[in-house]
Amino acid sequence: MDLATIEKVVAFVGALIVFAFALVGLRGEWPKNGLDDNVTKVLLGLMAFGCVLVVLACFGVLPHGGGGA
Amino acid sequence: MAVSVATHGHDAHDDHGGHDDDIIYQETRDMRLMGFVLFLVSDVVLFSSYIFAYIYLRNSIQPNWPPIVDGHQLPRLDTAFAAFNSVVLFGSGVTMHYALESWKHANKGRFNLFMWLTIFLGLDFLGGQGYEYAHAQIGGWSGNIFGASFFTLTGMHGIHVFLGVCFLFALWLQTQRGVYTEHRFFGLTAGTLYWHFVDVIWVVLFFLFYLW
Amino acid sequence: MAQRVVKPKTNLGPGFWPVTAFIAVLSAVMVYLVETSPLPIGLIQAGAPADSIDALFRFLGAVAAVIFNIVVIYTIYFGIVFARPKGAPPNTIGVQIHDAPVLEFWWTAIPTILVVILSIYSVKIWADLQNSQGDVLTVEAIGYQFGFQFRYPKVKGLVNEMHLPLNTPTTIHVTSRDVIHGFWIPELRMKADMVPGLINTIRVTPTVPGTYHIICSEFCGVAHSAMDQKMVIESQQAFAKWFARQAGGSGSSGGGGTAIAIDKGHADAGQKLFGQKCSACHSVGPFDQKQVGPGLGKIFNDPAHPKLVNGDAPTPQNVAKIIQSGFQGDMGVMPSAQVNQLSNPDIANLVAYLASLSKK
Amino acid sequence: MATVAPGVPTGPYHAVLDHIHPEPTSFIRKYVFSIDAKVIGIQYMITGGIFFVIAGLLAEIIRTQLLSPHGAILSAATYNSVYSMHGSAMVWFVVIPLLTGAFGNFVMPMQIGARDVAFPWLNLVAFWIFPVAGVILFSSFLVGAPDAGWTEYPPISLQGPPGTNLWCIAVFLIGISSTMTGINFLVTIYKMRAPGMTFTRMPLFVWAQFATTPLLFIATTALGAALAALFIERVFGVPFYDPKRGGSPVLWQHMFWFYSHPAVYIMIIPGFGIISEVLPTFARKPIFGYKMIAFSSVAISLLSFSVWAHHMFTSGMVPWLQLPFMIITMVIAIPTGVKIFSWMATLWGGSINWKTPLLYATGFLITFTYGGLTGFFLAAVPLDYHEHGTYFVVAHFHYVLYGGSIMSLFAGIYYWWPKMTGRMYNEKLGQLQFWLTFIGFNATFTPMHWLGLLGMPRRVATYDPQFQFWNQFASISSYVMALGTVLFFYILFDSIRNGKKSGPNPWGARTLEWMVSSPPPYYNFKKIPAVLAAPYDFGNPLPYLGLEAAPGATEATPTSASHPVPTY
Repeated sequence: MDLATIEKVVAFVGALIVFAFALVGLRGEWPKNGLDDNVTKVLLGLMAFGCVLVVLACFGVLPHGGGGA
Repeated sequence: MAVSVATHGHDAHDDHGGHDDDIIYQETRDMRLMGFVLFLVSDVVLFSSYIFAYIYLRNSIQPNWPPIVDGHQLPRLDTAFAAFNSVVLFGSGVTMHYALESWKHANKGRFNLFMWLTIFLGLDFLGGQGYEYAHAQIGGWSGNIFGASFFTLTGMHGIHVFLGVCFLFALWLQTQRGVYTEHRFFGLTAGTLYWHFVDVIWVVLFFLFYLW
Repeated sequence: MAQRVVKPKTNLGPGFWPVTAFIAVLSAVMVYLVETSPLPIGLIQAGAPADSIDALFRFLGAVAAVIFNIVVIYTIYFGIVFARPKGAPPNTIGVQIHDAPVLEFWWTAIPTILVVILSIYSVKIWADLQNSQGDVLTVEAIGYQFGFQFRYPKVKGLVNEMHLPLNTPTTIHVTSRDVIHGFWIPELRMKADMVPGLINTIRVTPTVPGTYHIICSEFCGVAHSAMDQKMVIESQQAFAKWFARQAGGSGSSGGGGTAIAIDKGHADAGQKLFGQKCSACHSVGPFDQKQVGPGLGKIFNDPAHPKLVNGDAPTPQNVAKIIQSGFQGDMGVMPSAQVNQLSNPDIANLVAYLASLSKK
Repeated sequence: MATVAPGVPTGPYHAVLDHIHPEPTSFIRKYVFSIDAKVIGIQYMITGGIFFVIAGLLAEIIRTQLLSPHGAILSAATYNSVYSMHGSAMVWFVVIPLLTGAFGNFVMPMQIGARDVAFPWLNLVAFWIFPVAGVILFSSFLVGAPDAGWTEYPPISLQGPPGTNLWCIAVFLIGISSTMTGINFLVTIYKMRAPGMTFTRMPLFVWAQFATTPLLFIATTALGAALAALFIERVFGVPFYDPKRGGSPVLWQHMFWFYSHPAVYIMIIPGFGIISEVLPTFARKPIFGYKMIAFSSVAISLLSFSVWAHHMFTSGMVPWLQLPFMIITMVIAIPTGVKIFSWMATLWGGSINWKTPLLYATGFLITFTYGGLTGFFLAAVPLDYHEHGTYFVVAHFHYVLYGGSIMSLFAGIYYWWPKMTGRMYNEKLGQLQFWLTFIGFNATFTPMHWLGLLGMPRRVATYDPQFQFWNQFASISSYVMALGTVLFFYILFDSIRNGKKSGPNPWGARTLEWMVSSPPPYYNFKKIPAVLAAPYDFGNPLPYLGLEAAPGATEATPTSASHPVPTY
């Protein structure tokens, strides 16, 4: 197993954990309505989206064509 | 003349000093919060400008990306490592969120744990960026437009992360010195928002430089 | 409140209708003058886009004149009629009216309609320009500090002047070698920025023969104001002749004319010319007293710099050559005599002046 | 616990005075590093005034140079620096700080019934960046001032003299200052209005400042990014704009105009606000179409973000993209036109008191209409092909920036001068000054329209001799304008020395700043008033409750026992 694979495995597992906790945090935040709470909702949501991107990267869905030329 | 003046509930509070103080705190906190969010908005514009520049420069030399410099095709950046490093940063965002939640629930032990986890993950991310900078074979900062965009944007983000780590550390020191209470912790709110903002900027940069 | 209550005037004032009539008549006269003017902006139309652009100018001019008359004349009229009469108490108030929805609706709706009409008309003319015929002749124009050069099909190298044949739809691709320049022929009403690394295109069809100017309209450096070059629109026969000469000859430089009579130069005339044409970039001190270019005060006998910037020996002939053909090198860029509008006797005078400086 | 009079709500700035910062006593804390928005506003005014004089002198040098087609006094290189500095200084160091920093700070908090802005310390920092940046800007003359115009298009600005770096730093700093001011004002207006002052009861100057704030903290940041990239490219050789190394010069133009077109509205919307205050006061009738004027400011502000590329019709972009930019630019004329008609209608039926501020306001109305109409000629893409980069453009933007912004500044200074100093100015001299400025201005800039149409490009040190007559005409007229400006400073000087006391409300105006003494006391209001209506109903009782001993406010109604609180 080369370094890149290890990195991908760690990233994948980490992304799932972070995604889960981000969603739990988001659910806790959802009923609140202050300005800071609303901004946090948006930012936590985007962070969860970032985890999705990481998962996609781990499976090589993105970038298309596997990089390089 | 019709006098239309709204009357409101909280007008029976002129007896105990503490109550008045609370209202003053609440109003100033709301103003500071709004000001801070507007500051974040203007920072978003700062990043957006450079992101626009990156997309513009990239489109100007389509379809070769990364560009060909002196007849030599530049390699793509290391996506696997970046994915790992991204998870580190996103993770720190989540721990920061839980740190603030712990503070709101007056759980000091958990607050300290999550705070230090956040600072540690932030530093880890910065170390990873250093590693990335040392290994990115894209001609350095001033070599070509790819290097220029990459190092400028991620460098600016890195400075934000570094300032964020300092910010969080200062906040932690303040909590140890008892600056914040269970009900008054605007600094922690601001720090959390700032740290989330830094993370979310990275979502965009990660996509632009590694996944596009 | 007040000791003497002056009732506010609520009508339109005594002269409202006469003033309105005056506005109408004045506007009608102005619209008539603008619309019937053959050359509304006072420049001749030397080719195709000019007439449609002038048509747009007339239309906008007419609309603008009407709006301007209405705003200015009514403002002045209201100002005079509703001025507080002398002796009225200072707290006399005006009509307490906040708005008039019908009026506001109309003065929002009418400008909206006007904007729509103007947009449609502008888009139509814009589309005409985009779809206008070109490509019968394709010329490439290249800006540099400080002049224009041109590449014609089938002509080797670059030529230093632009000739266009009559009634020939022509596409001009413009670009630049160094910084951003502008390519503007006012008589054709056409302009494009010459951006390095980018090719912009304009299409024209010249119809009136003559000599016109190509003017740089984007700031490009110290001699930007001198970047003004002649261009010629001529009959197709004359153009064919000129073109054959370019295609046959070396094509590179427009010079090759008569030799410069160096010994006939006058230092006094040269000094005057130097002040007008050269002193923006050159001092009359020693070489090192550099402004944009080197100092020229000791050009013929400077022990520290025994050679000219291009490596030639400092003879009057060689100096004249640099003035004539310009210079481009690590010292910077100097425009040619053609760009600087220097005739051969001018060059001789300049050389004589420089020689007189070096003798001091 | 401090005592709170009945009927006056509490809150941080609504609290009684000793609850917050006590009035400073030392000179330094009172007048130099003050956190009082009024002092900061006057500091902005003085600093901006100094820069106005310098930049104005540069303008006179430009006009003197153009007396002769060969350039009368300067070499081309120096001339290029002079006009570049004139433009940069006037835009960033005169008009923007004066309209936002000076009037915004002095007038706006009082008009919303607040004691200060939301973040007084931020305000202090924002102000002190301004003179520092100004000194940096002008010190570039020592090392070779920037020479590529205020727009500094690369690649020519990449080759520019070392002073261009200082220019980047200076403009970057003033951008930071603007951003701070924008955030500060937005929070102030949103959160600190007096009880009962709903959005539709705000004075129109406040509306104008409100509409300007997003431009200040959003657009300015984009300029900062562009400037930082230019600086990095010049100093570290990092390629962004240099086409030889893969960069794009047009990228700078996009980033620059994404700021600088909204900046045009930063420079005019507060001016609209001033005009909307002056007109009802001197016509002694309500502003006509309050809501339309207020909302059109916001509409202009939002639309201005999507028109930047109309400065770039000739610089090479996808052709079809020109159309949306042209059409949106023309659409901006609609809210602007609505404003102009509303101002005209405000004069109708008034009891007009022809004082200098009103003269300037009507002068503004005329010249700004003219400048707006020539804007149409530039917005229409085909015509822009002819006019871009010529003296027509120079004439157009001086009509909107001098005829618009500076005229409104003059109007505002004359209008609020008694409030700032407590003294009246010499009315006769003021009117003379208006006519000198108005006539000199029009005679200077009208000929430039013809010059541009006939083929005179801008930014030239020498020009075709056929244009000499109108250039000389413009130059000599500009001296008349300069004479007017000298007279203006004499008037202010004379007023401070000999002016008679003005009292709190010499114009009989009705907005809140006139309800306190002149000059206003520290923290403006002893009690925060409650607001019952929009301020422009002349002849009605003043719509304020709880004003303590409102000086000169003969129409004030007694304090109500009810307890008004903000509705935000």
